[in-house]
Amino acid sequence: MAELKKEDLLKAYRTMREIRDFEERLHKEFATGKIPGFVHLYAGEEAVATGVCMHLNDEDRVASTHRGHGHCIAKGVDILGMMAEIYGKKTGSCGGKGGSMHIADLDKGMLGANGIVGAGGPLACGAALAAKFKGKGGVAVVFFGDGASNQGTILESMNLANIWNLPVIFLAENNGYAESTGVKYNVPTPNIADRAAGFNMPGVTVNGNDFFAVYEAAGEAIKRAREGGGPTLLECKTNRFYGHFEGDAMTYKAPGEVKQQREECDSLKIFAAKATASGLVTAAELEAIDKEVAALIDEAVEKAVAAPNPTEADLLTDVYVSY
Amino acid sequence: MAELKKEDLLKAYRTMREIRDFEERLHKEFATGKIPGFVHLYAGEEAVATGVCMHLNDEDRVASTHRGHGHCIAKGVDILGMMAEIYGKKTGSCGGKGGSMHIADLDKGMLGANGIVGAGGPLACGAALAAKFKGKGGVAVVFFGDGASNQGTILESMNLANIWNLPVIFLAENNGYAESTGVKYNVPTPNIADRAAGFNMPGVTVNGNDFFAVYEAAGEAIKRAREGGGPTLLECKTNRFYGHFEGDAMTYKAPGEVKQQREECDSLKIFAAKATASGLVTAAELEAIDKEVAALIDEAVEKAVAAPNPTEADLLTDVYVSY
Amino acid sequence: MSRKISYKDAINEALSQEMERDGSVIVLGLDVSGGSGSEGQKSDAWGGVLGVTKGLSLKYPDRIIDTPISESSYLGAAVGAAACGMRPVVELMFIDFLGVCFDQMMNQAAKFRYMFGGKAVTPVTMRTMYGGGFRAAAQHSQVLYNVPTHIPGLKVVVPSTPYDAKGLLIQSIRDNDPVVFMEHKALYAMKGEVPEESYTIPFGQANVVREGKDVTIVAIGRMVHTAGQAAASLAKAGKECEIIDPRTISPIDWDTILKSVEKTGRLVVVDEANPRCSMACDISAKVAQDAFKALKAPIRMVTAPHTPPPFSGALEDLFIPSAAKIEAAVKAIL
Amino acid sequence: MSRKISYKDAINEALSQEMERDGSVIVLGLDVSGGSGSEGQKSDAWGGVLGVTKGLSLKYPDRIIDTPISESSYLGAAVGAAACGMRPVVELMFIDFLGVCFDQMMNQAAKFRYMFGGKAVTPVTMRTMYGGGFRAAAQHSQVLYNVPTHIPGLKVVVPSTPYDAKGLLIQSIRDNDPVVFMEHKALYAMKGEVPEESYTIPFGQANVVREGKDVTIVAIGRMVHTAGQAAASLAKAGKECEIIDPRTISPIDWDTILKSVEKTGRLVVVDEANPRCSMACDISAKVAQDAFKALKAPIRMVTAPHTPPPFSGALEDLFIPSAAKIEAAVKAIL
Ligand SMILES: Cc1ncc(C[n+]2csc(CCOP(=O)(O)OP(=O)(O)O)c2C)c(N)n1
Ligand SMILES: Cc1ncc(C[n+]2csc(CCOP(=O)(O)OP(=O)(O)O)c2C)c(N)n1
Ligand SMILES: [Mg+2]
Ligand SMILES: [Mg+2]
Repeated sequence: MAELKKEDLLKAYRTMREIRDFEERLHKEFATGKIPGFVHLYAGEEAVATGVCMHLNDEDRVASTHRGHGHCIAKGVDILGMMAEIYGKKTGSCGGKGGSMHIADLDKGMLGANGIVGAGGPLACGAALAAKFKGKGGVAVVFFGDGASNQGTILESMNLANIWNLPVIFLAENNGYAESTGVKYNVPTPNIADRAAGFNMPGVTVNGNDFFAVYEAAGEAIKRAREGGGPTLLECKTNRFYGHFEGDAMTYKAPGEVKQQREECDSLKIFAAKATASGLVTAAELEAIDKEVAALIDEAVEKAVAAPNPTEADLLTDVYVSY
Repeated sequence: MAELKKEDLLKAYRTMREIRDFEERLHKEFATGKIPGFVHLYAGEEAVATGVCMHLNDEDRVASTHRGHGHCIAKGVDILGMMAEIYGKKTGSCGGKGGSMHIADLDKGMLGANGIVGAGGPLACGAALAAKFKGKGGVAVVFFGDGASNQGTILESMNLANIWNLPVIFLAENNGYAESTGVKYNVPTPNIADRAAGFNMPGVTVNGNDFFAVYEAAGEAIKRAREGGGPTLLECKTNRFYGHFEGDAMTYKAPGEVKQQREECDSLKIFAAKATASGLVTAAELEAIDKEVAALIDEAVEKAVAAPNPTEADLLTDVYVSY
Repeated sequence: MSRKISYKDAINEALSQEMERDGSVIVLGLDVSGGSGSEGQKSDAWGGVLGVTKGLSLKYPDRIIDTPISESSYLGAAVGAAACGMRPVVELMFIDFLGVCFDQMMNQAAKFRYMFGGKAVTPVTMRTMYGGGFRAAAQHSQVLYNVPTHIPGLKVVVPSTPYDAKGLLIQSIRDNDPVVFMEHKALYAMKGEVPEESYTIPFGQANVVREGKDVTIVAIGRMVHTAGQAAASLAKAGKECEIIDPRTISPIDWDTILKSVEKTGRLVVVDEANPRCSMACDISAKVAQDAFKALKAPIRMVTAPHTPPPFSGALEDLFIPSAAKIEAAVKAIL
Repeated sequence: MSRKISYKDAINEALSQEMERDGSVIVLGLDVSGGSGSEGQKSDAWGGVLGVTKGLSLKYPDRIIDTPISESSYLGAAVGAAACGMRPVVELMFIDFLGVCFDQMMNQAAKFRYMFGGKAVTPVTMRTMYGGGFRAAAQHSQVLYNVPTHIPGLKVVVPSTPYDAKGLLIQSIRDNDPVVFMEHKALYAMKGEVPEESYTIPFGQANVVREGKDVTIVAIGRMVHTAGQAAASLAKAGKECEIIDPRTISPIDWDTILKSVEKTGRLVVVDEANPRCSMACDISAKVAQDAFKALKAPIRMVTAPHTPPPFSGALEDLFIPSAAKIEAAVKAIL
């Protein structure tokens, strides 16, 4: 925790709290039927996006997944715009055209949530290639799940990143499940990181529920990448607290599995305990953040609900720059 | 060499000689302009196809590559039909519709040469799955090159084969080049077999110019597969004596590179030396085979040249079983 | 035959009956059983993402096979297994994912028979979901059935009712050619009469859903119902539409379409897809070539616009062809 | 402008001039330099499989980038780099390989701008070879330009001459949208007048290759020349064909096509592709919808049959649309 200052800790906590509350609130709102489409919640995995993105600036790029809200928030995408987008409103980050699975903000270096499992691998390689040409030490991170680790695009991209010595971090978010299928079925080695050696890159596995573990490992990988040391495969073992998507009854999880994870592996609880124990921040300071974030999320939902829909004039725009 | 009997040795030699002569002859005939299309010669790599296919019967399936003549011959596809096919004749293995890149003979378990690099991986998994359902110990082999080892389909298939415990052998034919690109550029680890561990399967590298080394390693892998022990990645390091395809000037090879390989790594010479040294076969016996094969190839070319073209009536048939 | 079941259950029943009848039928796909390798319910936890194969893994535990997210490999494995004597039914969850596995469909399954001079038989059925209405945005709402239709060697089936879904799926499984079987996700809940016993519907036989003399409407998949609404409304104004549901678009029943246009002299094609190089174009072009003399008015195509599917419901409702747009197209040429 | 160079050299020159002008232009693809990691000539050993990029890696050693055989990754990397400020020209060796990388084209490059509400700019040019005549069989001879044309967000360019190849490629590289640039492998050797200086040809402007009053022939890519032969022969019989080369098929210059049909009253569309859901259908359908009143005869499509491309030259010559077939189609509607 050495290098983290008080403000860093408060920032990290705020980000994680924003993600958690954003997702918990969506879970509730989804149940009311007002949120359209497929919604995949990131609750439980906050430490991963936060621990990684704390090292990134707006010039660094992130390629995300269908479960992208956490990455977006951690990368600094405006929460009001995100909420409005998920509600399909004209004021949304993508004008209501993208929705939960396609939130992007290129100015923030967020290359987009992605509805195609594994698609981020090649895109991150491209972002890293662009960074290399720019020559300012920029990096790219591709988040992908345990399930996605079997998609050819991800595997190919690890090789490509290595042979081109690209500044990419392959960030495997191993939450134990791909939809209803357990990682034990899909991945035959103990760790996804075990694949790294075959592509001649470092492979590291950490506890993805512990912000500090993620922060440290990601920091090393990102530093190496910035310095021209090439790609890393970093696996973060974590849990998701909700179904694959909203509406999933999770019968494939053991009775009590989520309850136990919430008790023992809650990234926010783990963070709060360690951070306050360090003496750098107080419980009261964290609570103050909780309140601010709660208000922010309330505001986001209120504004999203009140915002106008896109209209017929919007249907045909934004397909091409010119046609 | 323990388990190989005299007739096995003669058979292996005949197969290798057939492949070599078939290819050398095609090289000559291509220069006359009478052979259409893209032709990729297998000369130099004979020990690989032969060492593997000696263990297979007609129920075992092979998925091949664009460089498929050797696999076809080793798997027992009729040489007259192959030659006629390469000439685009009606009497060809595929009635002239497939050509060099698509020779197949399903009755012989040859699932086809393939113009798409890496496509054989999934197909072999399917053949192995079918064999598993059949329950008679059948196996499938996918041949693929060093270049193909980077195609997502191959990488995915290794994982699939492992988690389904399929009787598949991933046979990497590492001839040092993917078209003009050296394997050192494309594959960042010393061996392609180094990728096996990431998919939890044995990975073995052997001298692919030595029939006996291939035969032994393939035998083990195939035995394990037949017995339900799952897939293996077997890499055979070898050389191709001609260009990527006919017409390639091979400027990417060092001066003398092929010459040296022909002198030091010729699979037929190595075989002949070892086989005669074993005392099981004599040089005269091998020479007799040489003559028979030469006559066979002459016959194949003569018949192919004389054979009729397919006609307009053939154009529209064989698209569907029924439509 | 008064039993009514849903489109989804009709598909499930077809699979179940074929698996019962023929041990070489296997089902492969993401979570088609569900729960493999999980800590909780290890079998039948999902039955596919929308539950279409629910229950099958309990009946045929070894033949309902969960796959990793490796579409090229598992779809290609189905193709390879088909060429080696099995009759796989492989699920590509959404047709939008075609991009990660198209080669095994277009260059392998489709071409084996021709490339190999007629020697291969590849009886693989590729089930997949298509279409809009779920607010599933640009990568989960596409139609794309024109893409496999373009490829010689593939057959393409687009059922619009529970009855057709069952009969056409059984035919697909028994068929000896590779079949792409397109299920509209917004039709799964639709109920209709479906016989309990097994039956097949031959490919290449269109269904004349409604007879009429004024205009021919050819509509595909879910659009058959949207066209029906338009026709009902037009009927009130005394206009009689003939609605043709091709049911299979490769092969397609040109005879029925051409004969209808010869009768009505007018054609509207309704296709949920994007317009360019679409089935709407395909059908229009065929009629403009082979029934030109019968045409009394321009052909009209009603399709989605040339944009990706938008997320917002406000936009998606404008994106998907509506009954009002079909009605307007009909009126424009009457 | 009397210098004559080949179609292939015109492409090479366009790349070279754009790389000279703009440091953000990079070229990626299999062996586009050639020789990387080899024992012999380590740079410029190939210049692409048919030598189109030959010489460029000597001039721009860091910007001509050899790739592993991982089309999804490297094509997707080009897309990602384009979204991050580069102007990549990525080569998919043959369009037939679309099946291993289609997702990055159709769901990523094509859709970024729309999905992200207009914020993305993805100036990637995807060069690829298509078409028959090389006896390259079913997996190396397809046309398939209808597939990207169907996808909103992509532009599709099909040059038929060296002059167009150069001007359209420079335009593609400078264009801010993703472009699929289709090169006919059998045109590489064709020579024609090409200015040395840099120039662009705007998208969506058809070329009236030959004027005539009796029939409009719309032909694409290499078929423009085949149609020209047919027209020359018909001219001897006193029939005047107007030949239109759309040059870009998305966007496509409907105005020029529709106006021509309004003049001639007759349309033949020549498309080297398979027939179903093809560009032939697309153009026919548009005309049957928007210029119906002008039509004096059925529209005719001349395409390949609904079979994969055969290997044998004896069959391939029958497979590819010929001047004789075009002539017959014209005569049938005159
Ligand atoms: C190419 C592709 N295949 C399948 C899907 C359907 N799908 C969406 S998410 C998902 C599971 C992903 O699992 P994992 O990578 O572990 O990510 P997680 O959902 O656990 O975050 C699947 C199969 C898809 N969107 N894209
Ligand atoms: C998907 C795909 N990409 C590219 C090609 C073009 N191509 C044909 S062979 C080849 C090189 C293959 O190299 P390798 O796998 O090492 O096999 P080798 O030719 O050495 O036997 C390439 C790039 C192809 N046929 N298919
Ligand atoms: Mg997961
Ligand atoms: Mg090789």
